[in-house]
Amino acid sequence: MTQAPLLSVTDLSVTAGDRAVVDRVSFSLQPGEIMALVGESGSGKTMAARSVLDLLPPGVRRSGGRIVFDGQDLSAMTPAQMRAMRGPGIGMVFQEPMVSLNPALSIGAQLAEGLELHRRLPRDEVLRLCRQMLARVQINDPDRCLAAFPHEFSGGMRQRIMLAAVMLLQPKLLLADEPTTALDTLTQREVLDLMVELTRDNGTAVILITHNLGLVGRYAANAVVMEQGKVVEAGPSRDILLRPQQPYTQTLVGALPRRGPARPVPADAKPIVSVRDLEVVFPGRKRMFRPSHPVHAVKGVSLDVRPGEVLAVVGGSGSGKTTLGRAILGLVPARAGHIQFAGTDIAASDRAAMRRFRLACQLVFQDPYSSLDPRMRVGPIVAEPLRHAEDMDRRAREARVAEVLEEVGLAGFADRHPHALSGGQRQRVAIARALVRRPAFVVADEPVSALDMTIQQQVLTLLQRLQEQHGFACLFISHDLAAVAQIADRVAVMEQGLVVETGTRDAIFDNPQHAYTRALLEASPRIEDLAA
Amino acid sequence: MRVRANAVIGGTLIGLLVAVSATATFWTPYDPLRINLRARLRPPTDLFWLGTDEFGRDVVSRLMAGAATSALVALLTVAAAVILGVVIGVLAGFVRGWLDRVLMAVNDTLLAFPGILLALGLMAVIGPNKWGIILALGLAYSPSVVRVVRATVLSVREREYIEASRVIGNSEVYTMARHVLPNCVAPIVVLATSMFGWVVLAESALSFLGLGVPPPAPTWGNMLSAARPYLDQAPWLSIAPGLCIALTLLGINLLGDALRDKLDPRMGAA
Amino acid sequence: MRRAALALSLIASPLLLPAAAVAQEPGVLRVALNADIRTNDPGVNRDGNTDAVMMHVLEGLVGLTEKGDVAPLLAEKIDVSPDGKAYTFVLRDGLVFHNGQPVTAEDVAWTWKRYLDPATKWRCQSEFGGKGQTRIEAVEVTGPRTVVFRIDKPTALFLSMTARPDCGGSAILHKDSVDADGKWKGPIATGPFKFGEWKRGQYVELERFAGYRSLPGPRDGYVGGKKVEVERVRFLVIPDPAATKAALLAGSIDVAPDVSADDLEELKRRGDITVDMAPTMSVSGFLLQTTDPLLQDVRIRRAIAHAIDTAEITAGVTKGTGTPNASVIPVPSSYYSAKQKERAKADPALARKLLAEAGYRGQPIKILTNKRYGPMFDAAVLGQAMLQQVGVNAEIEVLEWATQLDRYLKGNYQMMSFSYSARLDAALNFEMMSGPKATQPRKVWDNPEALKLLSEAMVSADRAKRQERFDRLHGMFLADVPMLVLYNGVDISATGPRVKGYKGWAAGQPRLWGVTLQ
Amino acid sequence: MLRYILHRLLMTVPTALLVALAVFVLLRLVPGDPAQLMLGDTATEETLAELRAQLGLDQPIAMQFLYWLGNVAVGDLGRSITNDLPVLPLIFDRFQVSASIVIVAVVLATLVAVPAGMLAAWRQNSLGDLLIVGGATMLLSIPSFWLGLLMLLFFGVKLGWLPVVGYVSFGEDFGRALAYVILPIATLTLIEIGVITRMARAATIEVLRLEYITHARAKGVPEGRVLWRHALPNAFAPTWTLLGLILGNLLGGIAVIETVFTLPGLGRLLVDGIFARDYPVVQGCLLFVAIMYVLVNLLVDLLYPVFDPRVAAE
Repeated sequence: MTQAPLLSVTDLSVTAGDRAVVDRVSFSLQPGEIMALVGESGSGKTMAARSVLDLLPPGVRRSGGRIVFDGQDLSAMTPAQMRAMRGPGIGMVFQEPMVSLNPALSIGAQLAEGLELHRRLPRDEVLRLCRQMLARVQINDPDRCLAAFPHEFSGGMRQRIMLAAVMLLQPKLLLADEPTTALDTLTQREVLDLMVELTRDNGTAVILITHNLGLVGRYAANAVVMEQGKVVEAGPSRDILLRPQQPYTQTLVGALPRRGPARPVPADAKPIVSVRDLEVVFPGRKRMFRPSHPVHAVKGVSLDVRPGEVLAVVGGSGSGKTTLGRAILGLVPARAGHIQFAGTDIAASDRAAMRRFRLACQLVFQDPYSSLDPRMRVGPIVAEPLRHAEDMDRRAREARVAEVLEEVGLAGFADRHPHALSGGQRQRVAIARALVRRPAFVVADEPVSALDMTIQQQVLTLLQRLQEQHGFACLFISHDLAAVAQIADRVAVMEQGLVVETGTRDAIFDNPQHAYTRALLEASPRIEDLAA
Repeated sequence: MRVRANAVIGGTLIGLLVAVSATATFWTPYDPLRINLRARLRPPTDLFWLGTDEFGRDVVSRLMAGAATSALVALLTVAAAVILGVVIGVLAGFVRGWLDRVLMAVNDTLLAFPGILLALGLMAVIGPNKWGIILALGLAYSPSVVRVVRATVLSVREREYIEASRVIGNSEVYTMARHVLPNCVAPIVVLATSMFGWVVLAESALSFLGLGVPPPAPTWGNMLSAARPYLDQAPWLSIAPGLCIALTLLGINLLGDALRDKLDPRMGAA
Repeated sequence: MRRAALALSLIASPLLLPAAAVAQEPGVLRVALNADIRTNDPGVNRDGNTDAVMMHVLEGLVGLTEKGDVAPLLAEKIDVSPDGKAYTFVLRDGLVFHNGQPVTAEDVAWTWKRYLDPATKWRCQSEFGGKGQTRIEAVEVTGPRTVVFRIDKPTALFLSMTARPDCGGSAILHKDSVDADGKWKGPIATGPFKFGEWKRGQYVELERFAGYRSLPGPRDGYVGGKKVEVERVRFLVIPDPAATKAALLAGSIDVAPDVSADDLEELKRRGDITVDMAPTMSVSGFLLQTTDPLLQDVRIRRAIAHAIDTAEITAGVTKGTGTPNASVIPVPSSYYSAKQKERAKADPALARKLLAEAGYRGQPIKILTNKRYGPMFDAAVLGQAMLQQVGVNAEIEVLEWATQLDRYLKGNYQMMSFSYSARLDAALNFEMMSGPKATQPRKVWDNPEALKLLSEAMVSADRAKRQERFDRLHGMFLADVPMLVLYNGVDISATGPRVKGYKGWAAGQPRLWGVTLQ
Repeated sequence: MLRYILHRLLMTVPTALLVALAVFVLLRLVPGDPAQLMLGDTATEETLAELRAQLGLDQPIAMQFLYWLGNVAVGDLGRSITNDLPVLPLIFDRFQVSASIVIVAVVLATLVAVPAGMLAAWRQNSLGDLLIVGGATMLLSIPSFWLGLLMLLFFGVKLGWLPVVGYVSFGEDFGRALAYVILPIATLTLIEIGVITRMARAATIEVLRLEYITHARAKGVPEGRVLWRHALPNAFAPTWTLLGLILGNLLGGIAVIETVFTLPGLGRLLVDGIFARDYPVVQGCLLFVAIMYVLVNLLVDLLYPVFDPRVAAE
């Protein structure tokens, strides 16, 4: 390593108000190297990376340290010099594909802008380069794409376009800030592979900012782990993942879901919930003078959930897994099919049976921020389902609420408002609310996907523990195969509204039959692979 | 920073308004209705701080009494508009379907309807007094409340905690009352705040056209309209109530901004 | 705030810059009009503004003098037959219409035939068609310049009726004023001005009529000398009084024929504005509903009369320009005798005594008024204060004008601040407010004896006999107190620095002949 | 597209009908009628009845409504009672006055307010932001008629720079017409600047927080271009909706401003019509205003995709 580093950051500090969000961080990067900047939310990884481009949000400023890029001291640059550096020197890809492209400008205008600004090429040369780059990122019809607007593309496509826009300028350094977090597993894989190819072709170095250790193992040679603004550990990714030295890194690695031993499930147990040929069709927006375009979300799905087991439904976005869960609970009307609960048919027409079923079922939502009424305190939120428990008096209810809060580790939080809680705590409240009536069946819809790694593990473990303790059956909907591996007894794989494969966890993971299942497993990064 | 400055200045101005209104209900320097033709159009002196009007009535006393009337009219109007708007907006947003369409058609009709005619018609039915104005302006402003409430209901009802309430087994009505309505409060409060300002303005504009709270009971609006002929001769007569309206509106606007910033922190200091 | 401070400093500044000349066209006299005219068809769909403009264009056989009496205008001579049923008019020689055609007896007959045809919708058709005072049975042409009007019964009011400005002065028109189908085209009349350009909602222009043959002598009401000194008159529609004043001060108009008494002081002070005041024949006061449960007691009505200080209220409302007058006969009238000057004394003690006698116990009395007409409103405010001082629980209810008028016509009020427009004869002044309430709820005074006296005054042509009836009527009126007359209006006109010779008069309407521009 | 427009236009029919019915009923509820007003204190029972018959007011109200509706259906809004002019041309005439003032004022206000709002948002919480927001809030807090009066007093009376009353149409004499409308336009512009600045600022703040702005900056786009090319189109979309609302409301007549400056606009026509109980005029005006309101908002919606391509006109 005698070569001069492309980027070296020394003692970088960033403050928001009087709070240090990045505290004397140092790292360096060789040309062409892919380095991962790892940390959970609030660790300061994004701020550290953005300081390099001097693109900190208002109110946040760099308070110390040196950043030398390509032999130049960035902290000494004038705004105009800095602008000249952005783009051709350092490019950046953002997390949220829905808002990182300007909705009001055509793709062509946004692609061409950087070239026009920095390279001053003739118009047709710019167009040629754009077309070429779009083809390179596997956009089918580059000409049409140039005239189109961002909203016409899916998230994965937008992220490719984004990548194209940045790579057009052939930067020496690419900052990729959680570029695939919002995408599903398969798309994530495609986009990242593309990014790696492109940067390798151009000799571009990459700082991959991520919270996903799996990605670190697969794509980055080196990694820097940050916690609360400080670097806690840095070095080759392999070492960090397989032999973490620092307690925090160890926790982080330890938080990765792991497949435990399979639980014995009586194969002949009578299912508690039985779904047959369920179909869900969304009518699509009705328009006058025009036929609507119905969306066929669930196409004849049959499933059995047995008492006390966790059945995971996995699939990419748009596979219909969430709709399936909602339809089983009767929140979304089914067009056809039957649902049996404890042996009796639940028809939407039989309101009494429907109600009995409702009272015995619960749902845990994905987004802990929108699933709790912001105006209610934790106690009342958790107590609310007991409104319908006619056999309990006030004291019994209070005792139950206290008990459940204790179970989820939130004893003493009853008087808080949701906004005073962290994401993990909120999800615990949501779990407490779901379990307070001691339901026989719980649908958990991506209950951990919005949480940080360590929190994910805590919540997952909690759910697992409670499930074992109370023995409720659970339909666990997730796109995260690692989490599924940890919690599920059986797995159903969904693709485009159909269940393509069902089986025990180990059967699915070790011996997948369907091509889609295999692709999913292949795309989902696991640390175990690194060790092998 | 700004939130606090807004809140402090706005709060002070509105606090002043409330204090003056409250004081005026039991004390004013002179009787605001007391006529003294020998002291017509006196310029401000230490006896009459802001001079006297065309009937020799003390302007300070009338401004104070006017503050009380204006504030009361504005408050009741906002209350009327909010109550009406919330009932209709929640109904339209939650029930949807044909009822929504009918209600929105009526709502659009009201939106396209000039407040003046509404005021005139209602005053003819109710009688020319402040209740007529309150009802007319309340009716004129309720459509905007309906729109905000309906939009909020439509957005709140898509949140997951509404679904959670259904999963729990709560009825639709209960869900609406317990979870939807309370979450509409913030935008309604913000709207109601700015509406208070609009009503003060609308009442004075109506007075200006001769349809506001009928004199001799003073409001800032009818004082301003009565002062028009003396704009040149007795400028204090139009400047004082005009300034009162402007300051009240400023206070309301600042307070509204502070409130909005508090409820929607993205707008405020980062 | 900043803005207000700026304005404050400006207004307080003693340095008043002279108004710059804004588009002052030479030879054009600009006059404010508070609303557009309705039509230019004489006496059809008109209002005060319409009359104000049209009386510059129109002339009838007779017209009004400065004092409200009748005098010949197009007629040279008028003979009345002894039975009072035939009026012979002889036209002046050499009169021409605006189109240059001579005025003949045939034109008079044609004009009147048109007026009397109900299809014309002439406002005064019913007055001469039998429903009113009299009926015209024939209009006969007896010579090139001689016309005889035959009416069914004698009346003292025939000539004054024909002179009424709201009847368009019964102006004589040329046949070409209408098209072949009898549809109105525009006035071809004989007045000193021709009707010019009319921009609806903006302005009406009149042009000097070069062929006009003026009567000799000085200006006298709508008769007398009418010498036009300007090329054109432009009536600008400015609905707002404050704007009118501003326009006058800024030099955007030359004549404001009707300014508020409030502005008097300010306008006088300026020096470049000429202010003229003329008492008018309108009658303002409080109407008291004699059928109201409370006010039907004459003692309460008298108490009100004694509680209200007519002189002070007049001074307050007219800002010292008006004359207090408790009679329905206006001060400028030739029938305004010494007897008519009598009025109830302001005597709060007496008022209290009368109230006590009547057993008044603080029941509210509502005074209806409006904001459209400032003086009515001011009178109500002042009246309320005076009534409260003697212990009457008086309240004010401000109505929109149309609503108040509706209440007046239905007799639905306790007390109302009201104003009657000018009437052309003293008898008509009494007639406007007297009558049976059962059939005509708008009437204020329902006293059979008074009605009898009045009908005698309507027919008689004997001046002394009429005066005696009027004086007796006034006495009864003061005793009954169906209305508390306060004052007669004052027409205050203001003219800019360019204008010379403008003069207001009892009719309260502008006259723009004899006015010069510098 | 055409179908969408047709659909929207068809949707206005029930609203217009409802407005018409409401106006009709309300007007007849208000005491006083045009016959009384025209005759005033000289009215007698006979003359009143005669005039009412002439005006068709002696018919039952339902008949009057149906008759009027029938005429409206064939494009005849009747004739004004006060000056016997056909209502439709009268409305168009007056509307031109209101529209020319309102549109110019709104355009001017937008030209000033949008850059000001964006500038304030760009340097949020700076002194400039404070001044701009403070100024806008103050403008927002001033009653329009009061501002109008003060302007009238200052520029018209004290300085004598501009005529205080009257109106000349632009077709007639451009220069003079301009002199007459400067003050009302200035008043209206100042008032609207307050509203639009605040809206533009809020919208820009929203937009500037989004990642595509950071993306643009990360490409090395200069700040001016970031604001002009990247933020403006997005920030203008909500402002555009607001403009539609303002325009829709104002076109209904700026009665108060028209009263202060004595402009023969639609608002004054309506107010005068109401006071004079000129039924055909009031009914016509309101119908016109309701339709205008819908049309303006339709136009705004149709043009919306220009600023926000996500909302393609369907």
